[in-house]
Amino acid sequence: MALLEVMILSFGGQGGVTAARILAITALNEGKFAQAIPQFGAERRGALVRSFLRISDKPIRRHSSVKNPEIVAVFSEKILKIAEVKANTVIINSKQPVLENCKVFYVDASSIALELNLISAGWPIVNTAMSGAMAKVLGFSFGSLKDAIEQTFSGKLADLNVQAAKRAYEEVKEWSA
Amino acid sequence: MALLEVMILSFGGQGGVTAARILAITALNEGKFAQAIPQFGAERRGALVRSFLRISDKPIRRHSSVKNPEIVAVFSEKILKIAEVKANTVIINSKQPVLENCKVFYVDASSIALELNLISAGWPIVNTAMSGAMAKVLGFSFGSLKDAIEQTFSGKLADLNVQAAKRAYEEVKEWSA
Amino acid sequence: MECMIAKPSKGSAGKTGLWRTFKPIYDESKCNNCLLCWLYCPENAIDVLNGKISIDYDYCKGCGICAKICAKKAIEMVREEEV
Amino acid sequence: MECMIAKPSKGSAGKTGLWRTFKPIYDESKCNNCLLCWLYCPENAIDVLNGKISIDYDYCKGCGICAKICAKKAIEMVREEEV
Amino acid sequence: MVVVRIKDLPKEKFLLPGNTSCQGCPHALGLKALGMALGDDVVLIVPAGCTTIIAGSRDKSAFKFPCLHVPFASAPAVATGLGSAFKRLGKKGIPVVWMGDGGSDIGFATLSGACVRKDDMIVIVSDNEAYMNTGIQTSGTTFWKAKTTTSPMGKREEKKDLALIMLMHKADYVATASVGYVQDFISKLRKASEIDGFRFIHLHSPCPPGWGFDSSETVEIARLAVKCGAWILWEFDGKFKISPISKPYADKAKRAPLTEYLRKQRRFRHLSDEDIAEIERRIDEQWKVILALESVF
Amino acid sequence: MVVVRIKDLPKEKFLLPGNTSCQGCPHALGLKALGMALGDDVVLIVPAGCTTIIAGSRDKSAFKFPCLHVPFASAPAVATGLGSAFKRLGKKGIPVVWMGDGGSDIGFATLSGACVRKDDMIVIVSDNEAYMNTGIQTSGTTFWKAKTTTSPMGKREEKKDLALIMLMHKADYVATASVGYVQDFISKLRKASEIDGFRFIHLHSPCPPGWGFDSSETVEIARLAVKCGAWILWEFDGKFKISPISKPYADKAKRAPLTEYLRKQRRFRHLSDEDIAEIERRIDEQWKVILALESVF
Amino acid sequence: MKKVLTGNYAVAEAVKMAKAEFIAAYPITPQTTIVERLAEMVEKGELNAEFVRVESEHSALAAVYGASAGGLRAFTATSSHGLLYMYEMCWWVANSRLPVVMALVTRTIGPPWNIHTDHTDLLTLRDSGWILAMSENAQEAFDLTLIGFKVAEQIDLPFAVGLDGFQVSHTAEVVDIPEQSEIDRFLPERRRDKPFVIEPGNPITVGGLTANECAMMLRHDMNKDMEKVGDLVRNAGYIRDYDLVERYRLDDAEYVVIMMGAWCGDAKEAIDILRNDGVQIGMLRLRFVRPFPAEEIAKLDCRKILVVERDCSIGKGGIIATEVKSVASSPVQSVMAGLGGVDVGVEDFVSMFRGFVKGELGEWWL
Amino acid sequence: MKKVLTGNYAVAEAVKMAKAEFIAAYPITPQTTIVERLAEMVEKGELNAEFVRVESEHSALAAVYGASAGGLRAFTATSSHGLLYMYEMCWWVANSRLPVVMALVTRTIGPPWNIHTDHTDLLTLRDSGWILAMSENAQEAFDLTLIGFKVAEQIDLPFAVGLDGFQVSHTAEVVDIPEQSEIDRFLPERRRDKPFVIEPGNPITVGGLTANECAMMLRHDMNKDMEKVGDLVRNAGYIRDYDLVERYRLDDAEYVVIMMGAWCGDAKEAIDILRNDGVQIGMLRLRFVRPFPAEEIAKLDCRKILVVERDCSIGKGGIIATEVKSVASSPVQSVMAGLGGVDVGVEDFVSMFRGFVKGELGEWWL
Ligand SMILES: Cc1ncc(C[n+]2csc(CCOP(=O)(O)OP(=O)(O)O)c2C)c(N)n1
Ligand SMILES: Cc1ncc(C[n+]2csc(CCOP(=O)(O)OP(=O)(O)O)c2C)c(N)n1
Ligand code: SF4
Ligand code: SF4
Ligand code: SF4
Ligand code: SF4
Repeated sequence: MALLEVMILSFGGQGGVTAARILAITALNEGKFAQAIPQFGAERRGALVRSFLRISDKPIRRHSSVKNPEIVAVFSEKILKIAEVKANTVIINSKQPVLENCKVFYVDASSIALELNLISAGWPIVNTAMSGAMAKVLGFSFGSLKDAIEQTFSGKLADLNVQAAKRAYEEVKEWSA
Repeated sequence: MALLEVMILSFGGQGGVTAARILAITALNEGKFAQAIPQFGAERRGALVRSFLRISDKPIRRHSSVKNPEIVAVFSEKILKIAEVKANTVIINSKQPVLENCKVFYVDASSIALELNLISAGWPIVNTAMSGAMAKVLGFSFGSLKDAIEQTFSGKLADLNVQAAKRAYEEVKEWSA
Repeated sequence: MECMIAKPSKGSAGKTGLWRTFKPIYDESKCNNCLLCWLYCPENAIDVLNGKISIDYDYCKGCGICAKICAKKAIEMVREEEV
Repeated sequence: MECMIAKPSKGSAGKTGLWRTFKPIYDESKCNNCLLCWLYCPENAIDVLNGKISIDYDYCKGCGICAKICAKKAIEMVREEEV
Repeated sequence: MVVVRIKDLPKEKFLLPGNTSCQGCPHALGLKALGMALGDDVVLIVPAGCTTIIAGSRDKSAFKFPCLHVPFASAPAVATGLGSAFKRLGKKGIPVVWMGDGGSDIGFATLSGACVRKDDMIVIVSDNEAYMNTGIQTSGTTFWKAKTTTSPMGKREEKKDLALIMLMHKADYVATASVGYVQDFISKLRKASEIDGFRFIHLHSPCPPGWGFDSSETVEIARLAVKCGAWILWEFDGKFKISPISKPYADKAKRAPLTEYLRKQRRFRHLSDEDIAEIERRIDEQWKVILALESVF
Repeated sequence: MVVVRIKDLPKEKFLLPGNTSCQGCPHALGLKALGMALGDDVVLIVPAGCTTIIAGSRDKSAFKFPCLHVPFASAPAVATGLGSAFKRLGKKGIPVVWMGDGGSDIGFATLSGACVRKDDMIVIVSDNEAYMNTGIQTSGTTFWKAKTTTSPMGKREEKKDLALIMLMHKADYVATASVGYVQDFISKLRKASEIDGFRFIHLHSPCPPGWGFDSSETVEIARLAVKCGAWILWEFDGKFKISPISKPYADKAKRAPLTEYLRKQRRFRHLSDEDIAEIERRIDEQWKVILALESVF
Repeated sequence: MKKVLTGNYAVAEAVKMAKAEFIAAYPITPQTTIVERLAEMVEKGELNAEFVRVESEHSALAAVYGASAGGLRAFTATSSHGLLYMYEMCWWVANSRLPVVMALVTRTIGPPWNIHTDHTDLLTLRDSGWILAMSENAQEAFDLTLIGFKVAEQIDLPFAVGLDGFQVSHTAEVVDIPEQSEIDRFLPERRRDKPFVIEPGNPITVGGLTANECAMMLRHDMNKDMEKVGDLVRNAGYIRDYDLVERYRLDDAEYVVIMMGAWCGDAKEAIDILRNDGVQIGMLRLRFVRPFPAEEIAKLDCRKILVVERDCSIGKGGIIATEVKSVASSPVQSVMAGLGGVDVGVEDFVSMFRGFVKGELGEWWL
Repeated sequence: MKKVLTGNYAVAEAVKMAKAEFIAAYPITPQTTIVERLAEMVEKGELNAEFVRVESEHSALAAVYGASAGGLRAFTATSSHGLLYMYEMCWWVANSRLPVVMALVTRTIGPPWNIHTDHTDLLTLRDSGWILAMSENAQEAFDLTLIGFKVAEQIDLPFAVGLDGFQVSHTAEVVDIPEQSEIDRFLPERRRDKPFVIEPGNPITVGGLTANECAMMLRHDMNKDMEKVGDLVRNAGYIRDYDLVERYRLDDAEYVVIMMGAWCGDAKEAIDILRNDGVQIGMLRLRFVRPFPAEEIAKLDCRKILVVERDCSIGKGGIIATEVKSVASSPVQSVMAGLGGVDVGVEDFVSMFRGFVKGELGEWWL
């Protein structure tokens, strides 16, 4: 795999940064090199956050921000109202494919999170579900992802998050324009 | 006058620095250039203090310390016990010429100060008397010195110090080896 | 230098109404006009017009303080449709 | 580095006895051995030997505290001969 | 103590909506109250902290106050200079330092110096009991046993009592206040503005993300702190007085159960019963001191 | 309060004669007492000040203590680190910070921080009420109306009450002391050394050149300050107690006339009768506070 | 073992493996997560050290100074305004020749408040006597921290490890972590008696007044000892080999770029692109600014040198360029870019380097 | 009128004649007498200003920052550790572009504690955006302080006037003091609204978060404006003419010495002595380090240049030499001397310069 650049769009509190981190570990588990980059700046709960993920077969040298991601993951449909999403492939937390002019993968991560009671301060925590969907799209094995999640969470929380990821890994659907 | 370099040796509290300052003003009053340099460092009352005076017809450019003074003024005979005094000319606060191998001027500045009640914390303040003797040796007019003292002290203190300087200006004696 | 100077602007962080998960809904009929919600809204997103309050949804972040402080329960927090 | 390190030394400022204008003179006969002078000498220039005090004139700066604190007036400050 | 009525408060906004403060932010509440209390007289001096972010960015300010950003440790000294300029140039206005508790850690010498000089300013320490802007680290005023990212097992030292310390500095005006009692805070700000010299207000500011409670509960938590006696409202304006709101809680029987306050916060979730008993003991002691001070000062 | 008898005091010298202190130097008196009280246990940490000079120069030290020179504002923090090293490496000894009042101005945040953390050290502020090493400039603790080179008309602000402020910091041990009462100081140092944590002593240190009195009068002036009630000796070791020496002066009638203290000093020569009356009023007030504290703490 | 770690966590990991005994630090973005992680390690017993929650950076380094003077292996970390606030202590520690290690997460100096990378803060230390390293990525941040302890304790000079704010500090990357046993072999316990030790019953006084000549000789000796650092780094005996510089496609380079920090990775990709076009360009990456790799630069024999840097000495220009010019034998061009954290990526470097080769490049990359 | 004044009193006199409105400073040897004199002037009503007895240098410059942001003409003074302690504020003031004037009495940085001159402290400001002047004597200290206010207020950059500790600060010399009316013509009242003014009722926020590009542009603009300072100094319209450099016996010089500060007087005497022996030697004295007089140095056309300086950037060498080398077209030799206040006098310079001419001079003058 040559260098692949991914952008995650999420609201503060949704766990976009953690998702990038989990996927980087997943990539490492798959024998790849990876970078997870949080939004550089002062986040406030609720505001739009951009995080990045780079994956490659070779060590990744660049440290600048990702400008033209090949894949964009969108953690909430609402984000489409405030941010322009331009990429070949979009992975979105949604019941329907709500985009055009690109390859779209969609999964109802919010429902998965709510059903598993992954909620904080009123928000469904969709990051592991979205990680599941993204891992699938990126072609990673579920085992690698599971391990990454277990490195990130512990105890019961790990279980729940693995479940969420598993469901999304399986439920994510592709829709092409 | 080419550059003339003078060193003043005094104990902290005797006013060696002030004497240098007064003589620098006197020199200015005489149309000359001058520099008064205090000991560079942390003085403590009672310790030996070295101050310097430079006088010249031309602006004085150097700012290094005086290493080979032509004239040394010694504010207390006791200083001879702890410091080596080497110069062509020595001006000393003493009843007798107590040195050899150089031109010596001596004046009993302590008695002058005590008689005029110029005392602080048990010490006779000999600086103006010594300034008088030094001004005489340096060939300055008493008027120039008087003005310098009056710029330095005010009121009754100025009067007393002028008197001390005047007496020393007149009483200083030369003794040559 | 100018770029180091900022001037008073509503929405210095953008339309912060987007941050909401829950939305305060005001029921005028229950309101006794105490204005506690107005006083305690940290966002300053509540206005008082002719003694009645009105919530500026462009900026209200949905913190829920207004609903909680209201003794008359005239404000209710309702989940925003989509998250 | 060594030159940044100093070791305990009497007379770190030299023979500070030279600083004196007045000299404390001890009259053993008046002394009641209270050792207040020893306790209050800021220079630590008073030693106690067999219950008697002795002043180290190499370092005594002649501050006069010992004379003042002595209730028996067993120490007197006397002008040094030459100033 | 002048009573402040809600209806009489000005409607003009000095903290503008749509700023970067988190949901339920106590600083936002406090800054809003500051605008209501003193309005156009305020010139804000803000050292690093959450308020730096709240103030806005690029060309957009969240304040209708003039506001000068300053280094973390410097705010009261900057106010000294700025106040001097106002006086010399005949401008009416009060330098108001708005700092977090972190600002009063690193800047405590600065604060103390300005107070000792009795320089003309109002200093408000909006105390959310940790360094929030950098992500919830322990500060001098962090509550005993509270968890932070630098005290993951709970803080071992006691909360620094800023207001009493400033009282012993002989500040011209000292008060404690709480974002749970905005009218009391406004009344104290107004009182402070009528006094000359160095005026200090220690404002209790519960922070939802920092303390771990829901954003809707900022006011409730703040009030519980007062009701359980852990935060005592008082004022010194030449005379030391426990504020009417806190007065009843001098009587221990009237206090809300301490657990009600503590159990609502994630940072205290690990407390043992002994810990809680110890906190209660300390609260009782604090009341003794405050009551004694009321009798002397 | 353990009584210290002169005859029992050790004869070993930790401050060596022939150092650079001025005649009649209060720091010298205090440092000597420190050696008598704690001897080999002491590791000195000295920020900039007269003591920097007194400590000696080149290869000659005036101390038989180990001594680390440190930047002006840093001393208590250095002690924190040093104390940690002693503990880890199993060395018995106490980091003792010896600072001037200037050190407690610029370093007040450092001092406050170490105290709030209850770090293990003894801090002694030897207070000669001005920055002497740089030539008598006003400090936070300079006495009201005293003349200094930066306050040539007399200081306008009140003396900062360090000890009470540290008391409100909840230091583990706080005391005031005076170079006029060396035995009391030694006794307090020994008490402090038996307590763990942060211990603070505010030592009153009249300075002959700085205050303008004859070098023979250091002890007398120090005692007059206590006798006229202007300097109150007290101790807090869990319990607040006025020290026996000061106790009688709670009764105003027993106090020495204030003028006796003031008139001996050049820095006060310009005081008017009203000034003196005002000082007296403030002393009375201070006593009220101290007596009240005795009843609470 | 390979792990995904941010630069900051990599540093914390290195400090743990170095068995640091004393840590005092004050939070500041983007350094904070180092401190948080270390606090956690200490509280959880993963690291047997004291962690002090100081009230300022001045006190952070003061406490570290005290601990180091008492014989402990001590560490701190800071950034930008934090560094400026402890600046006096930085000089004090260096002149005291204590082997302290500090992580410096680079960040722009305000106002305006700005938390993004810029190398001005690190460079304010360049006269002080600190060894100054600048890492390109999390792996180097990890390695240089460990090498830092070793070299600092060998030569008795403090060691600062720079890492770009966010770009390295907060970017999680794959880092190869050695076994603890390897580290233990590499890094023995600190010698407690060097350069001096303050302890009860050992009555030495350190740092007091001395002869002027001594103050001068101290600086002279520090400068001389700094010259030995290159060899110490090269012969450190670490798991991986390190040098003061990295040479990237330099052998036949007619055009040489000199840079330091995280963006060098982007620049290397740009160099690869130009190489594909046949441009003989390479990079001399400064892994250390102090000691300054003067010889390595002087030896460069090429058509021209381009210094790209994230700083500006107001009234003089690029700081590194000035230093490079003072020793280079080939012509040097200076470009200041990326100040205030402005993002400069591969595409930027491609056009910057093309402009350089063509001689069409200005002094500022705005 | 001619007066005998120490350098410090000359500075205080200049501040008085400049009608400074706000002064905050903290004592430190050898700066203290400036502060004492100003305090006296203010208390005696000779100067209508506020004098604040701050509790630290950080607060001194913070208070001055506040006063200047409020529109006042403000002044402070410090030295060595005082400068390091206010270092954060120095950067803040510069980036804020406030026309503050500071006297910096140079002093060696400890440990060991040392109160004597050395130029390392002043040079720590060289990146920050302060205009940096260094006077040779009390007269220049006086003149440059006045010029400082004028230039700072014209270009909105802070201005530091350096003077050597003791050698200038405490040496009483003959100083020519102009009439107040002359000064008033030269220096108008400060414009209150430049670069901004913080005042009640004017709701601007200054110094907050901005775009990264803005932080970069700020530094770019400062650098650009710094380039204008040379002209402003030359055209200041002061009683005496000033330039960034002084040229001493330079016209036909084959050997050029570059130095700054008080010892240049001694060096000039040494030059006269060598000239008497027929050696064509002269001096380019740096009266300013920032802006760096690059053009003046680049223009030097001589056999070789000798830079003599009282500082050392550990791990790189002479700071001024590095900068001179970066722009000079003639070969440059560097000598570090007089650090820690070591006295270097006429005789030393004579033999140093002879060694230089003969090519027998080492890098350190110990
Ligand atoms: C000298 C310096 N050190 C550290 C920082 C980093 N810093 C910025 S804000 C902050 C914490 C602020 O905490 P607090 O004052 O309690 O305010 P809050 O964020 O909680 O409102 C810190 C440590 C800084 N800006 N400057
Ligand atoms: C950062 C810094 N600022 C200023 C100084 C200069 N300085 C040295 S000692 C001193 C005053 C000391 O006063 P104090 O602490 O009261 O001690 P004293 O000399 O009276 O014993 C000052 C201002 C310094 N060394 N460092
Ligand atoms: S929910 Fe919060 S922000 Fe919205 S109006 Fe209510 S109090 Fe204000
Ligand atoms: S005069 Fe002073 S120094 Fe001398 S012995 Fe007496 S107390 Fe000690
Ligand atoms: S962290 Fe707390 S104090 Fe800071 S902005 Fe958020 S709610 Fe306010
Ligand atoms: S000035 Fe005072 S405190 Fe300082 S050494 Fe002299 S007597 Fe002691």
